[in-house]
This record gives sequence, C-alpha cells and structure tokens, in this order.
Amino acid sequence: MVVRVQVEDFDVGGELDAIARGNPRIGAITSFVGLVRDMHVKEGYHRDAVKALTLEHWPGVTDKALADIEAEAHRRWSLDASLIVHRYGRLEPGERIVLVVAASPHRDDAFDACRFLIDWLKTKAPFWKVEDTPSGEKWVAAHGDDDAAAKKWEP
Amino acid sequence: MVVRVQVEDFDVGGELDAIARGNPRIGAITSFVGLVRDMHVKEGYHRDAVKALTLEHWPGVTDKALADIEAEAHRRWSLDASLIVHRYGRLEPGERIVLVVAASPHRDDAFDACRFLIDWLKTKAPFWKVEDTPSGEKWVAAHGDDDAAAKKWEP
Amino acid sequence: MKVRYFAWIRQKVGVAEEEVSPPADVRTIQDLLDWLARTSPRHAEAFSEAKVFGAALDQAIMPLDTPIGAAREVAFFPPFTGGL
Amino acid sequence: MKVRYFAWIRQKVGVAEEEVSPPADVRTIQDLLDWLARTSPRHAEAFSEAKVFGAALDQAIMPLDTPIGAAREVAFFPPFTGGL
Repeated sequence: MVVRVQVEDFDVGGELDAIARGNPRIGAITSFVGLVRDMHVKEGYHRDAVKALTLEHWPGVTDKALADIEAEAHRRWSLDASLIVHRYGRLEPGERIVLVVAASPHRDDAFDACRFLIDWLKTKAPFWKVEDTPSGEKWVAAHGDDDAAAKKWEP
Repeated sequence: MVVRVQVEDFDVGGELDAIARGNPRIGAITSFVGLVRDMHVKEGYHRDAVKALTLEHWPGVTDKALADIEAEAHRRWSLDASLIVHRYGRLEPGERIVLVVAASPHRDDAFDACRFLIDWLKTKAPFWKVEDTPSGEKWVAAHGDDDAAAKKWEP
Repeated sequence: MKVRYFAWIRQKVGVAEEEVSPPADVRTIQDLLDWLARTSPRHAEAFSEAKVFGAALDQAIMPLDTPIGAAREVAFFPPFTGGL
Repeated sequence: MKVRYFAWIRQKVGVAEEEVSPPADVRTIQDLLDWLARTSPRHAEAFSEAKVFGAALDQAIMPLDTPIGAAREVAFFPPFTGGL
C-alpha cells in the first residue's frame, strides 16, 4: 500500500517491476494510467481544445484520502500490493496524470481493485482541475458519470 | 493493434509509452501483466510448488488467434490502440508471461477491453503450460473459472 | 476561526484562507456559508453558484448541516475532479 | 494426411506429427481419433483420457463431428491454458 502525490512524472515500468519484486505469490498486476487529453468532450457536444491543465490538491488531506481508498480496496479484495501515484501542477496533453496499480495472486481481484481505486479516487480525493483553453481558464466540472462509477462500488 | 509471441521478456514501461505516443486522444491506458507464480493452487486444496513452467504454442496459428481476439475487442469498444505480448518457452517464478494493453479516450472502454482480451486469450489462443514441480512435470489443466470468465463476454 | 477555499471558490473569493469571527448564531457550516456570502461582493458571487459545495471541519469532510462546534478550520471546495 | 499433436497428447503419442492414411470410412474428426487410438498402445493411451480434446482442420478449430473432407492437416490438442 503506497500513495504518492507529486509534481514529477513517474516511471510506470519501474513502478510495476517494484510492486511484484520479491513476492512470487503475485500472478496478476493490473494498472491504469490516466493521461492529459488535448480535447475536453462534455456530454458529446461541447468540445474545447485543451492546451494544458493544472491540478490543484489539498496538501496533507489528499494523501490521507488516497490511503483510505487504498485501505478500502485491501479490505474488499485479496491484494498483495497496490499503488496510487497522482501528479499535481501544470500538465500538457500526452502527460501522465495518475497511475493506479493492483497486484494479486489472481486477475479478478487485480482488475476489480484497480478499477475501484480509480473510480473512488475521482470522487473522494481532493483534486481539482482547471483547463487552459483558447477561450480562457475553465474549471472542470464533476461528471455525473464519475458519481455513477463510484456509486457502483457502494455496499 | 499489435500482437507478439516471443521467447524474450518485454519492457512494460516502454510498451505503454509507445502505445500512447503521438495520440493525444488517448486518456486511459489499462494494462495487465501476468507473472509466473511459485505455487499452483487448484480448487483451494491442491498445492504444488512450481520451480518453472514451460509454455508451448502453435506457431503461425497463435498470432492469428491473438489478432482475431484483438480485432473483436476493437469491434466491441472504442479503442485507439491495443497490444498483446505473450511469451513462450521456459519461465521461472516472478517472470512475466503476458502483457495486455488497451488504450482509449475513456477508462470504461480501456478497462473492459483489457479484461476481455485476457479472458478470451486464456481460452481461445493455442498455448499450453507444463509445470516443473518437485513431483515431476505436470500439464496445467484448463480451469472452469477461465471458461466462465470467457463466457461472460459472449453476446 | 480559519476559513479555507479551494479551486474556483478560492479564485472568486480572492484569497486562499482568512480568519473570521462569525456571530454566535452561526452554528452550522451552512450558517457560516450564508454569513460569509454577506461579508463582501466577492464572497457573495463565489457562493451564489448553484453548485453543490463540499465542506470540511478540521480536514474531515462533513455535510453542510453539521454544527461547527469547536472546529478551528472550515474548508469549502467544489466537487473533486481528479484522475484522468 | 498429416496429423499433429500438441502438449501432453504429443508427449503420450511420442511424436509431434505423423503421416497417416486412414480407411475410407473415417469421415469425421471423431472417426479419425477413434481410428488413431487403434494404431498403437501409445495412441490408445493418449486418446483414452476422459478430457475434452480440441481439434483443427488445416489450422481452423472445428468440432469433433466435422467431416474431414479435403483437409490436409488435422491437429489434436488439450484445452488451451495460456495467460497467467
């Protein structure tokens, strides 16, 4: 169980290697990488070109929120290891924003836990995004889709 | 859409970088890495230590089977890129066996497609595994679980 | 009592945090929000948005009808939008 | 006609492939399998396992009741066990 909130980019291959090293119980590693897109498409009609986005977070609180989400994943699934790395600051299209990894003896646990981690992270960790678009700064609104995705994991 | 069947190990980070490079539509990359475990647990009671396993495949046919599975994933989900790399030959505990990657604008497609790829691969691509155990060579039997996992994607 | 603002709420109010001394009849987080909205036109505009705010007392997220009690810090923020 | 064997079927039969000339009444893949089982004790043992075999005609997977027709290669294999 590791959580990091940082400005710097991360090394996906290195993180995945490290997570399984020395634990031959692990048979399945599922990972998710979120990238900055060059386009914001809302509801299928509203499109904004995105020059960059800036992620703000709540230092001190974010780490605890992510650790709580990770602990919940370990309660729900049989996991040998997990990792959340989330960047903040200014990011351009193509840059990595977030890495979520779940490792388990079997793939069902790894897949479910990985998806749970990113779904809950989006609605339960204090990050906010503002997009730099040709028509100025635009704060990203929360998506109903994300709430629905998070809700599907409610007991 | 890329498929590779090879003896050599693969570089997960490099593959994930390559898959998104130059395509700023991609917002979500889901990947799955399968590793050799040091223990074979069947039905929760039968356990064998595994010193190594050897993967056999059907040259010529395997590539086509994997490409068909990938094409089916692209028909079902909105994917910008996908990758299957599967090793064969002798592999020891902790070694990587398989990498499956799906990249999409949104995470739902990437997650579903990635899981579909590994589920179908297990039952529809001509690979066979034999384990080197303290009590001799043991061919791995197909799991009912894997059939069930593959079936859940049937139309 | 310290009040903190995040994201576009901070931008509209114009400061990241401020010390305030609300009157005794400000009991809940919602009371504080209503009272803050009357302290300046910027506050009024920031809090006029028809969005659902989140709030936290001493860094623990709480519903708006929660009594502030002895909390030393109240935070206001828009819904979270992390991830990809 | 060429017959190919994979995995433990190959180990039990003892060869990876062989040329065979079955009689005319061998029409389907299942017929061929039954006929092969009678060609040697090794074949008999390989094909006695109560497992479900897969088979392919000219590298296309087919049910066992498929007529062999003009296929030049028939393959027999145990269920696939790739992935992790």
